[in-house]
Amino acid sequence: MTTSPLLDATGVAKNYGAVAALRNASLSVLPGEVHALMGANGAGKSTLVKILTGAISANAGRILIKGEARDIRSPAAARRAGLLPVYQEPSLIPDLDVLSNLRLTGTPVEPFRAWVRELGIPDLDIRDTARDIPLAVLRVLDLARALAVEPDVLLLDEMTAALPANLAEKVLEVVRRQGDSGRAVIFISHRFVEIAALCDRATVLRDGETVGVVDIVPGVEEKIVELMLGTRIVKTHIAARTAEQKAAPAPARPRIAVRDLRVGTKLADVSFDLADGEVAGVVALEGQGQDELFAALAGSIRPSGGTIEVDGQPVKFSHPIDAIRAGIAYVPGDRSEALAMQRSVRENIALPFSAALRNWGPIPIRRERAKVLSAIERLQIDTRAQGEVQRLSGGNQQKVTIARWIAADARTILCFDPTRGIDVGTKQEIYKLLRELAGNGKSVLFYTSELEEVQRVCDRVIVIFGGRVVDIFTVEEADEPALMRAAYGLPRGAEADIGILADPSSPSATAPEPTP
Amino acid sequence: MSTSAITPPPVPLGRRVKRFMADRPLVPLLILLVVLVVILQILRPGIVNERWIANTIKFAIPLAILAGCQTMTMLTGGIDLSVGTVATMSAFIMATQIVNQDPAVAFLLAMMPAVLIGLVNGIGVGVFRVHPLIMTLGTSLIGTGCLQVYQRTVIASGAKIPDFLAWLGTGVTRLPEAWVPSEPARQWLADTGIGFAFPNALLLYVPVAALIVFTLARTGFGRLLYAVGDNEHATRLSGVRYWQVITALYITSSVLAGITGLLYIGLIKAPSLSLAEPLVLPSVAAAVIGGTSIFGGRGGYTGTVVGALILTVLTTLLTILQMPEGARRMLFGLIVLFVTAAYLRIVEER
Amino acid sequence: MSHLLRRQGWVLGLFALFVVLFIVTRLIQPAYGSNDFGSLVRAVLPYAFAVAAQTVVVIAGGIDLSVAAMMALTSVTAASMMAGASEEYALFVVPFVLAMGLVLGALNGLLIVVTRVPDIVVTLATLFVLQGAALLVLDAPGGAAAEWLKALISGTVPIPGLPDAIDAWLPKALLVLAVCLCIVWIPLRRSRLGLSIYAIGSSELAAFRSGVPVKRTRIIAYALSGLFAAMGGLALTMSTGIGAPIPGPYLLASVAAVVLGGVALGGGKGGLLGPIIAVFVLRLVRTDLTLLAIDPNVTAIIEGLIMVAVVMFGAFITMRGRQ
Amino acid sequence: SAAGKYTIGISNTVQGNGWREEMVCAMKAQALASGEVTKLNIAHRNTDAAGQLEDIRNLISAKVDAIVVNPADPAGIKAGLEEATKAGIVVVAVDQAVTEPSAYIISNNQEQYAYLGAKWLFQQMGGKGEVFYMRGAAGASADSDRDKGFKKALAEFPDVKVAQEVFTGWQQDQAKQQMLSFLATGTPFNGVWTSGIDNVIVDAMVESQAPLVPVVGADNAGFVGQLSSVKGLVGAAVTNPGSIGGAGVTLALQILDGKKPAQQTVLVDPQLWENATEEGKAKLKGAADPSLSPEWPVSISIPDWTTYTKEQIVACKGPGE
Ligand SMILES: Nc1ncnc2c1ncn2[C@@H]1O[C@H](COP(=O)(O)OP(=O)(O)OP(=O)(O)O)[C@@H](O)[C@H]1O
Ligand SMILES: Nc1ncnc2c1ncn2[C@@H]1O[C@H](COP(=O)(O)OP(=O)(O)OP(=O)(O)O)[C@@H](O)[C@H]1O
Ligand SMILES: [Mg+2]
Ligand SMILES: [Mg+2]
Repeated sequence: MTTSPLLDATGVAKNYGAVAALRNASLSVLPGEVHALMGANGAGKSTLVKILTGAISANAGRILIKGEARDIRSPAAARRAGLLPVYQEPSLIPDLDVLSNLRLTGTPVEPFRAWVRELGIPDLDIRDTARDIPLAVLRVLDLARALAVEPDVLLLDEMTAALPANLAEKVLEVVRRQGDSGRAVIFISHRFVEIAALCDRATVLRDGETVGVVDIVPGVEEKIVELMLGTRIVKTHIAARTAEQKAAPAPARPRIAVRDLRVGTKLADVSFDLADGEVAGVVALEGQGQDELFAALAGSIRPSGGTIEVDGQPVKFSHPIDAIRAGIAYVPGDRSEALAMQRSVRENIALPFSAALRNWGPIPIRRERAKVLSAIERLQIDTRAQGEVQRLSGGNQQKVTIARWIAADARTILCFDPTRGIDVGTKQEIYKLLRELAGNGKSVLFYTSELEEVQRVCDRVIVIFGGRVVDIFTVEEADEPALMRAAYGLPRGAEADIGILADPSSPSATAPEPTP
Repeated sequence: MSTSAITPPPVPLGRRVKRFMADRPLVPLLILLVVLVVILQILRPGIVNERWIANTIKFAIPLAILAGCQTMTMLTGGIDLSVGTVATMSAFIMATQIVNQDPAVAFLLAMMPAVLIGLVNGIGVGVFRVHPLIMTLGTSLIGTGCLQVYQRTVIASGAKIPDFLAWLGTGVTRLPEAWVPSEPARQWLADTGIGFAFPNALLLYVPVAALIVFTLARTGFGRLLYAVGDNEHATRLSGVRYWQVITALYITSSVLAGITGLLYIGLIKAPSLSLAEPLVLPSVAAAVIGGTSIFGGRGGYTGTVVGALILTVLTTLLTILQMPEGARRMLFGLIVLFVTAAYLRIVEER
Repeated sequence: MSHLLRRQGWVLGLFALFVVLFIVTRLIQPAYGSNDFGSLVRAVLPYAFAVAAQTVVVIAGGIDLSVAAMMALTSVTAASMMAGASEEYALFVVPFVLAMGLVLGALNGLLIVVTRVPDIVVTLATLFVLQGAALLVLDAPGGAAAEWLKALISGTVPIPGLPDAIDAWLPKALLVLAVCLCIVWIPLRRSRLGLSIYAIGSSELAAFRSGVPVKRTRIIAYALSGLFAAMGGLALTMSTGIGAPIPGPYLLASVAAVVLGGVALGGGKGGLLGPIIAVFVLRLVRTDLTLLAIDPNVTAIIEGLIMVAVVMFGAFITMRGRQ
Repeated sequence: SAAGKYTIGISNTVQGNGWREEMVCAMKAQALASGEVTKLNIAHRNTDAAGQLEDIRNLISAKVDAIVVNPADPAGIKAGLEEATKAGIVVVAVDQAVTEPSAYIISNNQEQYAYLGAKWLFQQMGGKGEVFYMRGAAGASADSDRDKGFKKALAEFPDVKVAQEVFTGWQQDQAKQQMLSFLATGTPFNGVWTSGIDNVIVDAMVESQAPLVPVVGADNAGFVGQLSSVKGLVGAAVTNPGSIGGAGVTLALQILDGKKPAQQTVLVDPQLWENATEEGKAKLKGAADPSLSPEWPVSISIPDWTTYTKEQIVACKGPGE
């Protein structure tokens, strides 16, 4: 190719203490292209974006912008160099209104307004405080703010993950046009459909290293997956579950019966059962109400309608302790929500033991140690750095959040994406553990963002879309295409295309409520 | 998952020392304490004797208990500025009620405002989520006002320091010499002037300190304090009710402050309406110097104890120095800042 | 309109409270008039500057315990410089003292940024340092103030064409207060810098990612706090004509008024107007207590109760709002 | 008694200190005893000169007939006092002088207070030796006035040296700790001059079994008691009556009734009660009052100036209460 790259990064490395988030990443982006940055969870995509945009500094590496070596030390420097990111987390200042946020970053207002309209939000009031704006809209505003300054390189980190289909579609359109007008876009997404529809090339990261750059042509998906997973390509037809592991026939009375559960506008009329000895999967795109479902079952939020029955008794949870007393434990997806990072592994695992007022006295050290050790052993937690949980690796941290409830012997565990950002080996251990729990007569509700996990772990799969249960599959029926279609709200068996072309008039596709 | 074949380069001594100290945060503090004492001894040869040590301990104890209140509240990310008022109230009430009341009744009356203020603080912070700084400041204002109204009703009856409190606060007990096994050892101890006497206040303080250390390290309540300060959300998900922990915490803190007041009145022997107020800011400083994070989740009581000793010795040191009062205060501020900054540097180096 | 209500609801509520209190004052003392209002404003002056100093750093997500000590130092510096000096010399003293506040404030910020010691501890240490420095400047109350400085806050603003009856309600002190605060605050509020101060208080990470130079902004916030505190120090010297090295009760009052004024102690929220009105309310409460000849020992209880009750009320409202 | 005809305003800027509490009680008791006062309007809190200006102006707004003020600073409240006089209000400053010429002053002579005590102390020390000089709060005007008196006495005794000078901040705990630290240094000293934080100093010497040296303090009940009861203690209490507040009220009432004093300033000179002579001991015995709070000065009345009884000042009730 004759055109010189707009952005050329090579040999980028970044360590967080003992963790190497990036080892040797490179990325080269040409003018006018939409370049996908792909990789499994934790491969280092976000880290690379943060380095390129000056949000963190790299330990090693060279970055050329338009052929010139630049040392980008701050987000402000990146802006001046023409690099603008939309991070995975919203970066508007929560307590400022939108207008002030624009002024803070020196973004021109009129182009911003134009972009916001173009991106499918016609009635934004720019005097609204960022804190009061729904997440999906915030992401779009972030994008519009970036677009308004016409950057040379736009870096979008999982921009579409939290968007309803209609907004996502608008975003894709806009991004495509950016490429056409000669600017470059770095686009991170886990959705192949989007990549296929949008991108020219893709750089694939694995364990912090660039393992390949491919042109996007029909059928390249297999290759990308191969690159992403590397030798660990255990992906396929596992049948990790043998027949014996499958649950016994459902007992007469369900452990938990959810009927017509409603939570605000997020969840409507959700009904399902969870039986003892069963792992029930929950599959949904981002933000379809699964968070609220789990939070309601865990006693974190109060449902606005419907009933939850535990062992046939109706329950009303006003605090997580009520759920815990009913034997229901919740493992949130975000480890930092569940762990006291500066405390030891032992204290974290033993935390629920001290929760109740009557257990505030002296700790029965021996008994506690025995319980904690057996949980640690069961999950094979690496205890070399057990003094502070924050020194553990991500996978081990995740194990601690689960070990807590193994030690507390909870009868039902609600696992929200427990394998997010952890490696294949640990994932296998967690799958095994969940199956074992089911084998011991416990029940598990398991939300996952990786469809293939469903086959390995679940007995049944509940698919949620737009706050409603759209389908419940048995594990045999739950192949990825079927799940994917259901997750997009398409009826079973229909042959519609998924992704960008999903029906905009479907329930979730309504625009976010206009803000007052 | 490959093991690195390169053997790590030898760690330079400076780093090793730093790491050693980082893993034992008490060591640098103790070193500092010793350094201060040595400086004092150099400035005034002979000052470091039995009597001085006993006095230093006597004055460090009330500070250390109040700093214990701060340590516990700071572990949860709070602060308790009402301890000075609470201590003063219980001291003043004790000294005035003892004139006409049975000692037990006077004691109960003296502890009542402590419990009450602790409860109000706890509810304000734990239930209404008022910022601890404002909450405790407000209750301490109210407490001071109530005390002033109260004192007018008791001027006529006068005040008295109960003998027991005076004994506890100021008394020194000599250990029987027979306890020292050999004559030469006795002689040596007598020559160097150490070891035969200890302040009676230790009889109260050692159990209290042990209780605080034990509570923080080995009880469910202590665990929860750390956990709540580290990540409130996580504790909620583990079934902890925040308001219970916080209310219990502020009541505990207030009760400890009340007990400090009783001890302090025994030490000072002059009831006044601002008796323990001057201890409030130093108690915060002692906890911070002792390595407790003001943002919660990290720290412990042993460091605080050394912090209180450091501040007490520092006060003496500055009193001894012949320099204008202004320069003395400046030096105090600078030393506190320097010590905290250096200590943070050392401890964060891991 | 609804925007205004939602955003400034607290401030409007406070203002309403002030008006009610004012009416109550007139009921207690029917003769309460423009002169007395002038007295109120003059009493408010040092508090208002202390509160402004505190507000800036609290909005930036910090706290400044050295406000009162800074006022004492700047006040004694000004008073000792003006003692025995000519009237014109004061023209030099005023900017000098203001610059001094600015620099010392910046030093506060610098220490926080460099040592990474929590702000509450750093400013506690500088509280002692500044207090000590004040004692070195003057070891007892003393010094003097230029006559024109003293005159600057007494009397009313003669506005030609305005009837005296209205004019009387425009004390010079109010004008001085408004001018000093507005000169700094309004341009600040409208500038990128002002937004940056809100931004670092609201979310340091988001601010950093939005390209805000976090450290520099923090230092500037403390420098502004120092500047306001220096104005407070000057106000003390102007009203008393001397400098006193022992800090007055401005630290706790400033924190209380900041919270009453609707500025969250976590940072990022609120403005300057609320805390200033809160100061007026608190001072007027004191006036009323004096007019009513309430037992002076009860006044401390009342002031504490007001503080706790209002803050709890605020917390209660936000809790209700969240549900 | 008669219903009274005057409203008197009172402004004081130190709260929670025994001396000042006595002063306020003396004002109330005298107002009650005089029968001429309908209402007292008391502004009594911890604040500075600017805060006192606020209080004085509030009292002007309250239309009182007279203001009795214990000034936070002699010069700092000039403007407020001037306004008060202009508004036709009689202004009386007690305890310390003020610079406002229109104000009447009835005051304890702080310089004389220090001079008297220090001179006696140096004589006791035989005109030579080392003195431990325990001052009040750094930066307070009363403290610097007393310092002048102390230095004046010191100049008269060239062989007396200051072993150590400390600021107690008028705080009991701090003073005691300073005394104990000083004792521990083993520095030889022959006398202690304290700025009124006295009984804790004697306590400290007794507790640490240090040889008792002469101590000069104020006439606080606690210290006066010690002077008669502590064996081997030689010392003197210099009077600094808090009842000066009552005298201030009396003066204000006299002026309101048209009986202006000959001079603008009335100085109440301190007396010295020592226990070195039999005569002194008798005086002390007469003054000692164990029923009073140890922080209260025992001189609860000033002859010719106050008319209340002990019960009245201890009850601490003003007119209408
Ligand atoms: N602040 C941090 N401290 C420690 N480790 C970190 C930190 N940030 C990221 N990491 C680690 O670095 C690795 C790369 O993270 P990164 O967020 O770049 O992954 P990603 O490719 O964006 O993953 P995802 O698809 O889940 O967003 C992960 O293993 C993560 O745990
Ligand atoms: N700061 C530290 N201090 C001490 N030990 C540490 C520290 N960081 C990591 N370790 C130890 O090294 C081990 C490996 O950590 P690392 O973060 O590299 O794991 P990882 O390969 O990323 O695993 P995962 O995929 O689970 O995140 C940890 O389990 C821990 O015991
Ligand atoms: Mg990412
Ligand atoms: Mg890892």
